[in-house]
Amino acid sequence: MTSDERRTSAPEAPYEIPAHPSADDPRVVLDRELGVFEPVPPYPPRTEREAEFYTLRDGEMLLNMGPQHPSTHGVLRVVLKIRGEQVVDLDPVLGYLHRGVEKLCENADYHQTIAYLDPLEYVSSLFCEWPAVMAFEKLLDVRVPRRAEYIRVLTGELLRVASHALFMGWMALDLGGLTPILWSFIERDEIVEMLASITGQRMLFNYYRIGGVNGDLNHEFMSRLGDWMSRATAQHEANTKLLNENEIFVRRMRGLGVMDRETALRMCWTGPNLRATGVPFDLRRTHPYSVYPELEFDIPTRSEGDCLARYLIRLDEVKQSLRIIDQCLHEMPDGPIMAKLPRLLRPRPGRAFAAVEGPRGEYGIYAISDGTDQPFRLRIHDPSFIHLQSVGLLMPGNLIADTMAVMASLDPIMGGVDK
Amino acid sequence: MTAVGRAWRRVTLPGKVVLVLAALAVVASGLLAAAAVLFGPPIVAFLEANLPLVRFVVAATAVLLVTVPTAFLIIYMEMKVIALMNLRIGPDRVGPFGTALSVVHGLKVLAKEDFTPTGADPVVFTMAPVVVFMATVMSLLVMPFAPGLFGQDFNIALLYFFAVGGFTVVGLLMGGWASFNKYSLLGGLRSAAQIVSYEIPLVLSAAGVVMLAGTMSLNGIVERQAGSILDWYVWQQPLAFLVFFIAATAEANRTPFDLTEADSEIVAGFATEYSGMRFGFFFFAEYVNVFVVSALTTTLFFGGWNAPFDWPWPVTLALDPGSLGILLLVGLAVVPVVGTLVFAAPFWLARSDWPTWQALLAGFVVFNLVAVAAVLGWAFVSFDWVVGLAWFMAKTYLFVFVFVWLRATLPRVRIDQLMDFAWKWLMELAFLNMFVTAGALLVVDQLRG
Amino acid sequence: MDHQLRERLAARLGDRLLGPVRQRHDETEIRIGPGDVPDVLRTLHDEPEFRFRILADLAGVDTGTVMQVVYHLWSDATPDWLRVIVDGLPREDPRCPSVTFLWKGAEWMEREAYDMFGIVFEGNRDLRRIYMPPDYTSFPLRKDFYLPDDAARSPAVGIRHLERTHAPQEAPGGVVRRAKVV
Amino acid sequence: MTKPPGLGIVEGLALTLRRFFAPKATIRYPEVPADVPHRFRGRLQLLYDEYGTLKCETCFQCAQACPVECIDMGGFDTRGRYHVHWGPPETYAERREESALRRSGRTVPDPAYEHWTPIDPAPLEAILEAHEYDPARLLEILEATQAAYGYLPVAALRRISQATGAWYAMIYGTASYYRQFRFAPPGDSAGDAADADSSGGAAARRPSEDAYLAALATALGGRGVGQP
Repeated sequence: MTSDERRTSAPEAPYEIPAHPSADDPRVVLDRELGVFEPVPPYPPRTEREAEFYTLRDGEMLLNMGPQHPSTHGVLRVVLKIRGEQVVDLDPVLGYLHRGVEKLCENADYHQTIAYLDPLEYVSSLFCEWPAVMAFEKLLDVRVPRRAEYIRVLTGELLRVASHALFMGWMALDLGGLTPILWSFIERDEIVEMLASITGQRMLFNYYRIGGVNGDLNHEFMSRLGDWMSRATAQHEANTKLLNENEIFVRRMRGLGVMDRETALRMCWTGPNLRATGVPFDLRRTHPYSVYPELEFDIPTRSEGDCLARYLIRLDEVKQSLRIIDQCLHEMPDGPIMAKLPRLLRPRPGRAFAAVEGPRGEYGIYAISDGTDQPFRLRIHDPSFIHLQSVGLLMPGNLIADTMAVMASLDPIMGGVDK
Repeated sequence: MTAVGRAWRRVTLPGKVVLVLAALAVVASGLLAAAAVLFGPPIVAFLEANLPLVRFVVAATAVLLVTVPTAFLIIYMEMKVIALMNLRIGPDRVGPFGTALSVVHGLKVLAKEDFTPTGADPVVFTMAPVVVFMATVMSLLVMPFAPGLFGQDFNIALLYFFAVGGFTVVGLLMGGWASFNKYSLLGGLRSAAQIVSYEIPLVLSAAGVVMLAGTMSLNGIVERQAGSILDWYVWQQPLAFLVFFIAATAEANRTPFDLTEADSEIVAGFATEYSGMRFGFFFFAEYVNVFVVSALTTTLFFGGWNAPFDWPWPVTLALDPGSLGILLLVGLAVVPVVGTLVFAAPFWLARSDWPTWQALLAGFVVFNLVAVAAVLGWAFVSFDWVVGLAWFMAKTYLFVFVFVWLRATLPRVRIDQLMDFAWKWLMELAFLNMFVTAGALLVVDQLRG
Repeated sequence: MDHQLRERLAARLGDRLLGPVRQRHDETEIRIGPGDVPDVLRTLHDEPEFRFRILADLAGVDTGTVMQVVYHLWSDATPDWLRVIVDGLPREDPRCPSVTFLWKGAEWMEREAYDMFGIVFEGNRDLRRIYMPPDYTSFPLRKDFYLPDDAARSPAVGIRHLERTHAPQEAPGGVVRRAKVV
Repeated sequence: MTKPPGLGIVEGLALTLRRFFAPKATIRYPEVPADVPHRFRGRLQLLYDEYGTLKCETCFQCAQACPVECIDMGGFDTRGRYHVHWGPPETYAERREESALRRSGRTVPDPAYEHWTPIDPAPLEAILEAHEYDPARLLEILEATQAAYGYLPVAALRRISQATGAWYAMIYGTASYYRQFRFAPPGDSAGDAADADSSGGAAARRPSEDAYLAALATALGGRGVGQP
């Protein structure tokens, strides 16, 4: 009986689930006497690194942190090898949020793809749409109207402010501070409501279109934006004053998880994390896209490379983003917001890569077209994935509590890590 | 089937229970009355002969009973204050301004499943919350709430306080060990290290106060601070107060020293595997501990039940209800009716759209409020312990507020910084304070001759 | 388009390039064989005329006929992205040298490419599955792994088709989408 | 210029104390309606026309486009013969009761599978092979299938959808659009598209209904519903 016959003729026997999976499943290691779950994998180690990690020396123990842990920023599981309170080594285990977006995008047409990319980076979802539409525009040889570019920059920078505000709150929450996260959410909520008045959604905007944006600026958005701009700087500084000079906070963050410039480049870091080590790499300047060459802003850098630098540099970036928003509002040209495009997009066969500078680093999309209306391959490059990898490098020798601080300072979003 | 039987069958199950209980209560009270009549004099004689025992039993019961509303109040306060500082509203649905929310939380905890994880040591696992709770409650026993209102007055009350308070760490360690969970173990060990470290500066900073007062009885310490606000020990021992307050924060496992249950690091520390009422005990103990620590701070440094200025008490109102005789009964019958009518009149006149019963209801409510306020005011000026209790509670809840405020503001310290701080700073400061105090006392004694 | 870069690449790498250097928009594309990966990338990374210090992306590609590994590099010496395509890995046994000796951060990206395409990166110290469970046997982003995306296509309604169809040999041969790209 | 130690903490405390009295950001939702932007499109609703009938034609366009496959829709086709369904039924079925059965170790009855009569797959496989499983040649495949079986069995349609990768709803739509296709054996008058509405009675019933009626008849002791 071939598999094809089976599909058309008769149903198979139902899938059998053992009565007591925890006891009988060979994948779960049970100490019979105690009934303990051990995080050690039940199969022989596949690589040398795995064998080394799961071999315990004297005085060491494995601590399974996640996937349901209050401060792993989603469903991340980190196996910590600890000696007392000290972390000897760690092994992040991913895949709890893996949805196979790349495969889904290969089965969706070019417009639908954007909706799939949104929930990858649920904190700053416009930055996942942006490289995708840029890559598709390259495939289609489309010129985006200038007004649309300005709107993209405006919304993108707004969302960058929101994302950094939320980062502050998370950072504090992972260090045990309860208040900043709520203040951050208030700040983010204002921005998100503002964006909802032009995009129609609060979280997964699905706003950028191939060749432009979905909707034009409207009165509601402008009034909300003006209202917010008038007090954004003061509000932001008031919020940051709670932690910036707090001795407990600063003493915990300074000198923790130090990354030097050369290693950061070798770890493929980008974004604020790389700039905190002293490399002024910002795609908005180093590989200019959209209308950023016409705008005036600085690239803040810091040389320490520790968690405090990674925290403070984001605060500096917020100020630069506010500058950019101001300029966008003043220089916003009139005109169309969408290029003229057919409904059904069939780009010529070819390849395109586009990357933008998001709040966490470089978001890249590599798209291959085979001439049909669906992308043949869509590769998503997410900075959270890259940065999370370095936790294993930064952590050894520090304490358990520092795991949270280091991980929060790298600012990973699990939706992006797990794709 | 008799009429009684038919009636009985119609009653619902709760109704049957109430009826049975009511009958039992009648029978029991009759038996008690009979016993009092028959054996009254010997029982009274026995109780009189063992008055300290009676006092202890009553005090212990009272303290146990008092912890529950205290914990509820502090939990509500924590929810509300942190919410307000977070720019939220906080609890506002259950009860007026959400005040009943913590009670509902308590009921929820009671109703939850109470399980023991596989691999845990059931006996130790069950005992741990009891030990923690009892240690906290027992330390309340020596607290002087007001003049004459305390459980026991030892001459070594402060020592007893620290000794019993130190039991907490045993309970936390038991819970951490018996839970059979790595997070719990880490939490238990952290609590052991932390509490043992911070006990030392705590005791050493209190030593200065003991030297000044010359007694370890908490009542005695409070009485030495009688007078005005300038007589409180905080002015003579500011450093000791600072050290004491910081160490007490750590002792009560409060932010920024709440490492034992650091939720962003080790999930919930020793309480990870606890649920239901066992968790509830831990929770109660934590909040009662906050109260205890605040109360001790008040007692040692802020004059306990002493008023901050020279309060003209006791003010004796020449009011003896007994002298009214039968008029008292008449007054009790008449005053509520008259009061309700008097207070209802303005509503009835001003609000012509209200029906009369509504105005009467409003009048009744207002009358009750006024009556309660009047009785409390009378008690306040007539009994010195009511005044003392009011001042004591005001000061204590001020410190509770400070604890909550700290929690809303500060992030958590790291375990090595915590230890550094205890051993490298607080200990030295406490010793310094002790030596300076001792030296100053010697000098003063010399000067006085 | 940086024409100068094209000349420099052609001059320096010469015979190791498979085909000409292509350019479109702000991208320059070269193709090399799997054997030349360490050499070429080390040249691009180290030599002062290239200075491609930043690895912007590492992707696996299944064209339906061959496997490819695609690197995107950034340098301050050129305004272009450089795309290095390692072409012609056989679909049965794709193997490619690892670049973790240059960019340690490529480790997880290579793990991902292994997980999704089965491309074995020789020299990667930790080449495990990263997203899929360790007992998973197929490679989801390959073109012969088809997506059971609708009920009508499911083998038997009511049975967990997701667990039955993931093995690539079970997929019907007709649905492999082959690339018209080269 | 460094600040004295502890001043940062004091500043933070002052800030929280000020915010303690500041106006609050919470919206008391059920009492105070949320301020929803004019363009907000987070609301799903089906539209009705001016006569009050549902505008939805069960065309499955929305279900096809739904990226997270949350739209699950089913209904009878315009002639009221076949139940057309879109959505991951295995997922939903599992959520309903089958998983409970599986967990308890009992066999799972599979009513979803009884919707169509089994066919001999060999001729269909030959047809699909001859047409290279190409969804673009769907019409030819359908014609050949009709020639082989005499009509278009549902099992064949499902198999075509599965093998070619074309959506079932699309195949069904194609087949129902062209007049030459029939969905029931030639003898069955219900399958004839021309007089579908005039036919009725037992012949119009689906096979599963027949089975049900037969079972019912047995249960009633020989006298079934609709049978003399």
